[in-house]
Amino acid sequence: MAQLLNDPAEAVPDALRGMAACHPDLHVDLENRVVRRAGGPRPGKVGLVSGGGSGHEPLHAGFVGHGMLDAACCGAVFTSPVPDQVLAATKAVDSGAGVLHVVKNYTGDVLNFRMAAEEADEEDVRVETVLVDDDVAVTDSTWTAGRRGTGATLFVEKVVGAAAEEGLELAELAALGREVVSRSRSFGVALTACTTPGSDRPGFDLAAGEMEVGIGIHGEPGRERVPLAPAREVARTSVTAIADDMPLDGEVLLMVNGMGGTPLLELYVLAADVRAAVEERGGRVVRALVGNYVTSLEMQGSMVSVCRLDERLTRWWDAPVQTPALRWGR
Amino acid sequence: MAQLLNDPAEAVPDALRGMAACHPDLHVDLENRVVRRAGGPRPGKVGLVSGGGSGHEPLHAGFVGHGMLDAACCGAVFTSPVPDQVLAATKAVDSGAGVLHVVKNYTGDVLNFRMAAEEADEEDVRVETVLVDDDVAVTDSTWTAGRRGTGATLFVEKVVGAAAEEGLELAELAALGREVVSRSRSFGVALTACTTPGSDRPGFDLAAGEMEVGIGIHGEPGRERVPLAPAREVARTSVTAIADDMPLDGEVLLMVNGMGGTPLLELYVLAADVRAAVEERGGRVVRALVGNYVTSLEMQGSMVSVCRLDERLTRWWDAPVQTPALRWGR
Amino acid sequence: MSAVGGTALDADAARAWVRRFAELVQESAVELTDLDRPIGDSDHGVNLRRGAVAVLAALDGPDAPATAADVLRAAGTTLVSTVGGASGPLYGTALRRVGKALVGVDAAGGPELARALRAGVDAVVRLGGAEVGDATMVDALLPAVEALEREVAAGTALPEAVGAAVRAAQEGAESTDALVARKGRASYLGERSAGHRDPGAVSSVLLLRALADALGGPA
Amino acid sequence: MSAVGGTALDADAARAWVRRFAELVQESAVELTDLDRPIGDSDHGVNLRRGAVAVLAALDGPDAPATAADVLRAAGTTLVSTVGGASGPLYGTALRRVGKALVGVDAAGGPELARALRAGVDAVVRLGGAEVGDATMVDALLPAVEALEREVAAGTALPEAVGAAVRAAQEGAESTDALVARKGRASYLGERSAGHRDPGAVSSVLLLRALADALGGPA
Ligand SMILES: Nc1ncnc2c1ncn2[C@@H]1O[C@H](COP(=O)(O)OP(=O)(O)O)[C@@H](O)[C@H]1O
Ligand SMILES: Nc1ncnc2c1ncn2[C@@H]1O[C@H](COP(=O)(O)OP(=O)(O)O)[C@@H](O)[C@H]1O
Ligand SMILES: [Mg+2]
Ligand SMILES: [Mg+2]
Ligand SMILES: [Mg+2]
Ligand SMILES: [Mg+2]
Repeated sequence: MAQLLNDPAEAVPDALRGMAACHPDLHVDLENRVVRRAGGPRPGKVGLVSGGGSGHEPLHAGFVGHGMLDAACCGAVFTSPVPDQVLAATKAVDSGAGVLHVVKNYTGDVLNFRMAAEEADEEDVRVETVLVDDDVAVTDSTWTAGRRGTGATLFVEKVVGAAAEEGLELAELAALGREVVSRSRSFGVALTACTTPGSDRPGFDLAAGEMEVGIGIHGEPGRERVPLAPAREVARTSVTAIADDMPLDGEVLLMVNGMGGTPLLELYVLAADVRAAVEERGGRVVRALVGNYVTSLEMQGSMVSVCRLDERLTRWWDAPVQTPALRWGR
Repeated sequence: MAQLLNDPAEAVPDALRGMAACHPDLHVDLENRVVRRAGGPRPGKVGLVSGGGSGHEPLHAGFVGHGMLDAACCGAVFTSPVPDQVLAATKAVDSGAGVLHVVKNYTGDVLNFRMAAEEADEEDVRVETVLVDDDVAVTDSTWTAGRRGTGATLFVEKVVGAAAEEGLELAELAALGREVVSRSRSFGVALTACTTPGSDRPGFDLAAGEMEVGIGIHGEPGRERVPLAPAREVARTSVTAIADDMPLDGEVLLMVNGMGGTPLLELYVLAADVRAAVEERGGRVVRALVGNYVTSLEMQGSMVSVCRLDERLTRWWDAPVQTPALRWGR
Repeated sequence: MSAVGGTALDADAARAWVRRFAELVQESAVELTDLDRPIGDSDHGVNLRRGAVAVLAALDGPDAPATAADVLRAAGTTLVSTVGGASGPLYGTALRRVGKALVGVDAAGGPELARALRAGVDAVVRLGGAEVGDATMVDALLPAVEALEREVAAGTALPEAVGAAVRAAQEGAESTDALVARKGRASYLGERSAGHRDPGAVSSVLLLRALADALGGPA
Repeated sequence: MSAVGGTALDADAARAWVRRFAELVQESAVELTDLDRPIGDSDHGVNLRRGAVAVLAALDGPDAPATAADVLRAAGTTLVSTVGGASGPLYGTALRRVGKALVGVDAAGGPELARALRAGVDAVVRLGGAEVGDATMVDALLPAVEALEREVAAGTALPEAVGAAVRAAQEGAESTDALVARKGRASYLGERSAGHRDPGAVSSVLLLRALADALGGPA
């Protein structure tokens, strides 16, 4: 629970000040807690807005920039942003071509983004929404809140972001985003819990030698507590859960994501085993990303995310991106 | 001490297998534990070799690629590589233009690289060495082991790497590397300790509400144990220690580096305060890097590194780089 | 000052309701967050407290709302704008709908109040899609409004009728202990969500209790 | 089998010395790592154990070295190639130098052995630049070789002379308790390094003890 903060209640605005201090390419609207590209909306380009609770950094603000998001709305830690923030971001990035909301499937995110979209509609900004619900740990059903949006959010933001730069229209981008979602699955485990700033204890207590499997990205416990397993088994459990839900044949993009506090050394150990497990299932890993990208504060653990690529998706994945956390091609 | 590994004794080779599995741009020599660019040496270009103990990821293997290192030698966790590894890397990347060793100033690293350099010399490979000793927590003196090489290693590898792509010669690159070292300083703090794979306990025990200041990057305790301070004070302590050693006027490159387990949210909070502290001292932060780049496994904490730029250094810092962990411009 | 002895919800009583809710939320914030820890993300109390502080500020000042309808709409809008998460839009919209149903009503008696509360609870159900038994705030809110309707139809005096609603809410909240959640974050836990009380159901009891306190006489 | 009663270091005794050192290192690996924890990076025992395993392997097999000089040079080379850190090059080079000094010597008596050990310790000093009092392995090694030289000059029998060297090494290691380190990782701690025994000094005692054991009779 050792945290490098000033006032825990001000962690989010303080961090946004840090982003402003270190990324001249970004414009940080401290009042609305919205991070945008410094340049403003490019005429004719659909605006891409995402956001959610803070504590998942670099998601989302770290993905604002050329080839990815136009704006990110930063809620309190693990709490979706409010409609006012989303509306402000939406209006700021609309060039007239409309705005796509990329929303992780949580009741709070869904409701707050939906209210903002309705208000935007009243102000004549066209909005479409892509819901990300890639987490196979949760059994899907129309009677429940459905699956959580987790690692695949990065895939959607990257691919749709690249397509938006190419000039695709709002409806096309929404369809593309939904296609990425339908081709993506994730599964996570926690080796330690995390503590929300201002809280006096972690979200759960794990004894030495235990782990939580089937976790989300909000420091919540998972579907099950089991004995700590070697990386090889974590890989097998994760890939099996994914493959049981979506066949893994063909070319895939693989993300071996750390939950925030897991060192890269361990993530690479896991990555070797995950790749082997994916290939055992018939998948061919043609693109891979290893690192802490979609996180739960200082939690140790991993999330395996897979996206089944096709030629278009691969091209958009490879397209130039220039954000604080993901950058290549320019 | 929850670790995502298989056999702790095999953590380094297992992680190297993961790098091989995820980075087709890299060639991983598992026998020598050397990571190289897949393409092999470019005729006429000086080879750039670094390395050290593992556990600092992405340093060094994550910095192999265009615009940075040609090869990285991966020792056991927190243990310098042996001469055989360094020699293998050195010979593999020599195109005839000679090889520059970037060595962090630890007795082990210095001795092992020196023995390799002597052997390389016997095999007619020209080698020059740049020693990085940027850590101001250690009082420098000819009677001691001197200062540790820490965050500035990244600066040296990036700047010299860019200059090497431009065709500078071995002696010029060595001089440039030494210049970067002379213009760089670092200072770190730990909020938690870390545990070497295979060990049954962390390097030190911190009670809640304590921190170690003046740490290195090997999980060792620092110069002093003090009560946990807010980010603002950590920033002030770090920048004061640096500024007391090197005037901070003019344009500077700033790295606010996490020790591995510190979430980005906290690093950005710190970054705002560090930037303010640097500017109070008359420095102008014109380039900034925030993230976990030079780490001690899962340790929570921060390291502030500063490099005083000039027009050449800025240009080489901005030059294209394409490595797993640092990538821009291509 | 509030209406005499709680015979109706006028502007003062609406203000007292909202204020009391804000007070209760602040008092219970740690408890609400603790309830959210094992089955959620440890923020329900933090979220509502942030809203409570903002609501209290919105009730004062030069543009303070003047009618019961405006008080409740302002409170709802403030919650929407400050709470975030699932509970912000749900409680915020609920209060806005309650306020909307009271437009033109100077002092809402039993039937008007029951109708207004029903409008609020319907909004929660419509937005969130939860039914009774899903282990959400609906498990407290729906029985509460049903009890209020029943008592008002039976001619029970307002304070007593609202008292019945509070008890129904409380029982509803308790009923979530045994449930496997089907909505909200707790649903992610599957079977593991059973054995825990839903934090939103508990804060909903506070909303009803605040109303009872406001109508019990001058705050 | 070793030379009779430890009157000289021949190939068998050299093998016994190296083997015994490897054994002692493996037995003490945890202790050595624990000593390295408060003032270093918790790996001294891990490093030396890795080397010990490799050295034992190098002593066997078809290309096993045949002379005392070759045994020690092979052991040194193996340590350099497998240990890493500060201790790998230091111990490795030291043993290589000891071996080099014994080239052409079939069975080293006191003077030859003292000269060879001196060459090894000189290499450590030259490579590492440490002096007695810096809180390193030199604090054990230098007094040990001085004691050996003294005793050999005084005509003491070899096993006893080496016994004196062991005692000197042990005292030297103990002397590091009080010292503020000036070399090695412990030096980074400044004043905080005082109050801890240097792990390399302790492993140096093992090196001397292994020699004494090898010369005390057949291993
Ligand atoms: N679909 C839904 N319908 C009704 N109430 C819900 C729904 N989803 C969540 N809730 C309520 O919201 C509460 C959680 O609120 P809060 O913790 O503030 O938001 P979040 O879940 O976004 O962190 C739950 O305890 C539950 O009562
Ligand atoms: N400059 C030096 N001269 C002599 N011995 C040294 C020197 N530096 C370190 N040592 C010895 O090496 C030991 C540490 O070895 P080890 O832990 O294996 O390597 P590292 O310090 O690289 O982790 C120290 O205890 C000390 O005795
Ligand atoms: Mg929340
Ligand atoms: Mg070491
Ligand atoms: Mg919650
Ligand atoms: Mg050590």
